[in-house]
Amino acid sequence: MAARGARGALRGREGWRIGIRNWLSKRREYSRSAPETESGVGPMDSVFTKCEQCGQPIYEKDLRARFNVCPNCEFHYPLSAPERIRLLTDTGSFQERDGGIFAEDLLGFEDYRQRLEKARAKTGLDDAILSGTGAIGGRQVALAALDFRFIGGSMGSVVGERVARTIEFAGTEELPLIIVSASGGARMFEGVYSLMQMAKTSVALSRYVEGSWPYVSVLTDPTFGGVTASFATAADVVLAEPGARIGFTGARVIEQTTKERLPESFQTAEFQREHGMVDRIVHRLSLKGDLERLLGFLP
Amino acid sequence: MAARGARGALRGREGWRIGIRNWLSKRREYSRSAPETESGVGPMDSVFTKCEQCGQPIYEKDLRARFNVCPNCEFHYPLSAPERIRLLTDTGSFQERDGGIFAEDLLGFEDYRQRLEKARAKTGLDDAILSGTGAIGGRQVALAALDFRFIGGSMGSVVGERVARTIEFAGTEELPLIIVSASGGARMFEGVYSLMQMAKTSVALSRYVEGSWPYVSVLTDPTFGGVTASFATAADVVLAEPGARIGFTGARVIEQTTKERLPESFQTAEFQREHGMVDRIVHRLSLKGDLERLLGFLP
Amino acid sequence: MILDFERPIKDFEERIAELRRLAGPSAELRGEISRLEEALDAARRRIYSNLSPYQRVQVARHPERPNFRAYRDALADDFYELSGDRFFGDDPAVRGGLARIGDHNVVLIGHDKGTDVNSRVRGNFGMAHPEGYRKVKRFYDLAARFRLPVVVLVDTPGAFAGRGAEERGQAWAISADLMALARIPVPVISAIIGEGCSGGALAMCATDYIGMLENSYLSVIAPEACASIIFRDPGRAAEAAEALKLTAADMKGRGIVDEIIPEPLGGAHNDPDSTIKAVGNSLNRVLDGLSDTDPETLREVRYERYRRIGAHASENGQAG
Amino acid sequence: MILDFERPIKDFEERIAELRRLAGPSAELRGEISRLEEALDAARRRIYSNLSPYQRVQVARHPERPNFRAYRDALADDFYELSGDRFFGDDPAVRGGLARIGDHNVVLIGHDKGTDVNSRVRGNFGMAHPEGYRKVKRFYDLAARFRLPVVVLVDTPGAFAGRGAEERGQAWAISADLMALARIPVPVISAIIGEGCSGGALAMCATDYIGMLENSYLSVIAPEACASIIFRDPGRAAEAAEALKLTAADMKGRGIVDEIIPEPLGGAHNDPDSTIKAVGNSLNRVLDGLSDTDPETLREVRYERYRRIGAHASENGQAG
Ligand SMILES: [Zn+2]
Ligand SMILES: [Zn+2]
Repeated sequence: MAARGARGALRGREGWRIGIRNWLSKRREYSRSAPETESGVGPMDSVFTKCEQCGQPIYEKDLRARFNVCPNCEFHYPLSAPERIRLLTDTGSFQERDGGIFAEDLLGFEDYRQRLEKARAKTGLDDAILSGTGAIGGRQVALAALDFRFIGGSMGSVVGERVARTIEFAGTEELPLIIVSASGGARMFEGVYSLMQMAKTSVALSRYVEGSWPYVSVLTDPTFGGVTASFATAADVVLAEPGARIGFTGARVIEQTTKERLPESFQTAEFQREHGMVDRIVHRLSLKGDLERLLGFLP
Repeated sequence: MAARGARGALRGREGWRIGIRNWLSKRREYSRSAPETESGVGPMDSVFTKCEQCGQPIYEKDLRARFNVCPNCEFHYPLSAPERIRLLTDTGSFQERDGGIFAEDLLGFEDYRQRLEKARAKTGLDDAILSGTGAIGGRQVALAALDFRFIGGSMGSVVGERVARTIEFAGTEELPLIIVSASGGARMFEGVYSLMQMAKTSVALSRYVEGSWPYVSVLTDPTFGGVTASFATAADVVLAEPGARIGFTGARVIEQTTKERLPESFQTAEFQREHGMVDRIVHRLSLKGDLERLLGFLP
Repeated sequence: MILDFERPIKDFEERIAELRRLAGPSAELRGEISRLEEALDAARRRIYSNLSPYQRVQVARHPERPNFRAYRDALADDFYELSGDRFFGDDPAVRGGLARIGDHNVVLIGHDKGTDVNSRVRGNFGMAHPEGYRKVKRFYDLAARFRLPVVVLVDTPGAFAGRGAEERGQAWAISADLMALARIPVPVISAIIGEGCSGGALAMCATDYIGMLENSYLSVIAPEACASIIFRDPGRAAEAAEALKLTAADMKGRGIVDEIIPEPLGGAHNDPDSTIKAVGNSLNRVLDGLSDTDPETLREVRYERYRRIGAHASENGQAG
Repeated sequence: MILDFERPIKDFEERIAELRRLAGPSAELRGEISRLEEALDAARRRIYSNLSPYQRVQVARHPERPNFRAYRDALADDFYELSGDRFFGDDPAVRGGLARIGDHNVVLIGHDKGTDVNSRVRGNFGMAHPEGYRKVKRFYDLAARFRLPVVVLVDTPGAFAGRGAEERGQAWAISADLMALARIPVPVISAIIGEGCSGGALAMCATDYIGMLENSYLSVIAPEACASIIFRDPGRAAEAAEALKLTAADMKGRGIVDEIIPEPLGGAHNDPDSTIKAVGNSLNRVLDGLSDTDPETLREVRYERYRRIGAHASENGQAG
């Protein structure tokens, strides 16, 4: 029951085809249960909230302390890019790079500007990504994290550009590369510019992998469309968070087009691991430790 | 019905697990309908034979003229290595290489020597392979053809050695490489030496493909086991004859071990094309023309 | 099949045909006819020079529009099709093989939308599964190994959205194509001959040169899907097509594609031969131009080309 | 589980145990006991120094024989398992990942026969599907990319013979592994810890160094299958095992493998720890020895090694 309820919610968060309004509205469900972060979500008015997965009450501070993982059922709620970086990097080691790049509304797409302003105000970010360098267990890495709260983590020109710059920086500085994805896919408001970010990040990556430093991709809920179909899956090692929905086209669209009812497990991280697409399912609170272990083996 | 009858026969010719005695007995069915060749099959005692596929009478000379393809139902009967080379190479252009290499019975395996002598006498070949250089539509190539009549075309040390030498010669002389397979798989009588021919041909091939000359593999009925699992499938282009049975383990063994009834089409060339393993099904009488076309595009 | 905006033209044509029947020797009728013919011609020009983006999308999807098979048969002196991904299957939604185009031996690849109901269904209307993209990857590798240029004819409504496609890693397959395209050491050129929709198109057109037929389109998403998502109303597809700036003119203007290949008046389906010829000339010209470029330069230029594209600006105002 | 030829030893052990219960202080009984213990020891030696090839095959298949998991847990300071072929699935019949063995970061791969009914079934008794060989191919490529040596623990009755395996190209997958092994620019070493049967084993042991446990076997075919084919009688498996010359001693004698790793008296299952330790020492020694060899030398030597093997002679008598 709870599962189905959550599934219903998850469905809404699957893939660019389902759309940004949708994600945003869904996102608000989280903001209820999401903790206060440096990243601009306003302070909580309530002291505790109800887990949409297990229905148990959770104290905001507990959820916060566990980086949005339910203490009761271990459900992984979306995590903002700043919190993700706080989770992964050694304290004080992160230095942002490539800030101050902003999307231009070159297509003049209906209310794109307003959406951008809203998202910037809400998240305190320039766009749906935070990137730079940091240390993970003392090992210097280049890393980027996408932020689902910013227009569904959709990949527009800024996301593409900052991902590409992060990859290039990792290559020239001979650093391991870590990218944490959370994205509905392409950013329709930028039309073909959004599509072309798949090519941009791929050319950058194809040069990086000519070197011998590792690229680890972490897929979180949700990762779909143009992000999955470019840099997020072209990694040496692909990790995923439990229960995360991952795929190219969202389940709802597939059900609409093929009239086929899809199983509960469809496109979960566990499903993708079963199908050989993902190396490991890693609990959020183990992720830093896993990355330290992994990097310990690699150049 | 005819199909099932033929299938029964085909079943008997599938893969090393089913065995050599079996192939030999089956082979005799062909020798009835197989034409006289330079390769040592004795003269026909009957003027015509009955097609095991369509049941129609066929004149030996017609069958001979069509390289063992039934004029009535187009069923492809096994073709000896010498006939295969006559089919593919420009008249008078073939020059055998690496003759005079003979199998040694290093394991002292029960009646291996006798089997070898029988096979040599019957086929006039040193072993289950004929290899050398020739011209195909004026284009010089290195080529090898396996001969199913020789202990089921099984890959022993001589087959492995001559395949490896042909590959190496193609590499040093910068020639395209064509290998026509017809084999039940490994030659058990040579034990681990037979197994190791898979590694031998693979190392040779892995060096050849560092160059930029094409390797075309032609799979004929039957091709199984160690041959399919090494050089025969590691080609730039894989062609197969209609109806040829191709796979790793023969259908009969699979039915015995898994107790599952397999479809008629299982492991046919058409099945392998459907499953993405083979590029094209090519009628025997079009094979030379196809190779000429194909080589025309390639370095 | 007649598109709505083609209706007035069809009416004209029918009236002229009718008059012809009546005409006979009568002089003034013949005058009437020629006047109508001029009007028809004017109408054609007016309508086709003012097609809306969504109307162009409809032309791009026109069932009689020449497709991969027509180009292959007309432009390739010989075509030796290869098939299979060597992992799971062969996807008829994309086809490819060795071909001779003009003086060039190439690897020719394209989406196959088919020509009749059977072949359309068999080709899944040009929507490929992972097997298809993995077959394409095999073709890219083959071209690299034998130093053969790659020519791609793009015509797809997008990668297929289905259960099997997701189970077998649709996103992984497309990503692998993009990675292969990025480093392939030979010229890779494409022509968008109809629909160029989503990652399913990009996996086959992120190339060194992109030609685009006048009425074809390139988009991150189908206008209908965009409308139902953004406007919550599939009926507003025309607006979405407008907003997405997906026409050949937009692409050329924004420096995404290199050339607009003009179509005959009335669209490619009104004169397939001249359209195919125009595309052929473009491909041959580009192949001639690129054939001597060394691999490193090709990769370098390709890198810069796709690295550059973006709609963003840095704080200091200069483009990122 | 007790193998037939182990029976007399078991009887001895039981009698000794029984006597111990009766014994108490009595001197002559203690004398009897120690005599029996000597006899037991002698019997052990006699039986285990004269194991027939087929008896060794049975020891190699012993359910309590230490398997991949035991070696992994004992020899790897840390093991980070990776999974998936990126095409179709993840095959639990073969496992692999990043591991630290001694001073070496390596890619560790092995057949997983499992430890109980569930894990044995899940690992399909060590018989891999194409997904498994393609996962292994991914590991080979990963090792090449990061210049990590590869350590393989071989223990398989062969590649799986089944419908799905054939449908997804079992032969193609094995062939791709052999091709990858041939050119991998890092040291690749293997230890045959149990069964090394058919192409399914070779795809993972055509390496720069092959160690082989005393009672493990390497064969082109399982003795039972060989017997039913050649002798038309599966019951003659023992003869087939004899004829196939599949023991570690045969392999060492014929220069196919580099080292016989001795097992404790009674076989590996009688003392897993010392067996695993012995294998570990061998692997570490070999890794130390190869770690500085440059890629070209590795490939050259590997080429010569496998290019050489064969049971044939040229007319002029010299080996081919
Ligand atoms: Zn909960
Ligand atoms: Zn017939």
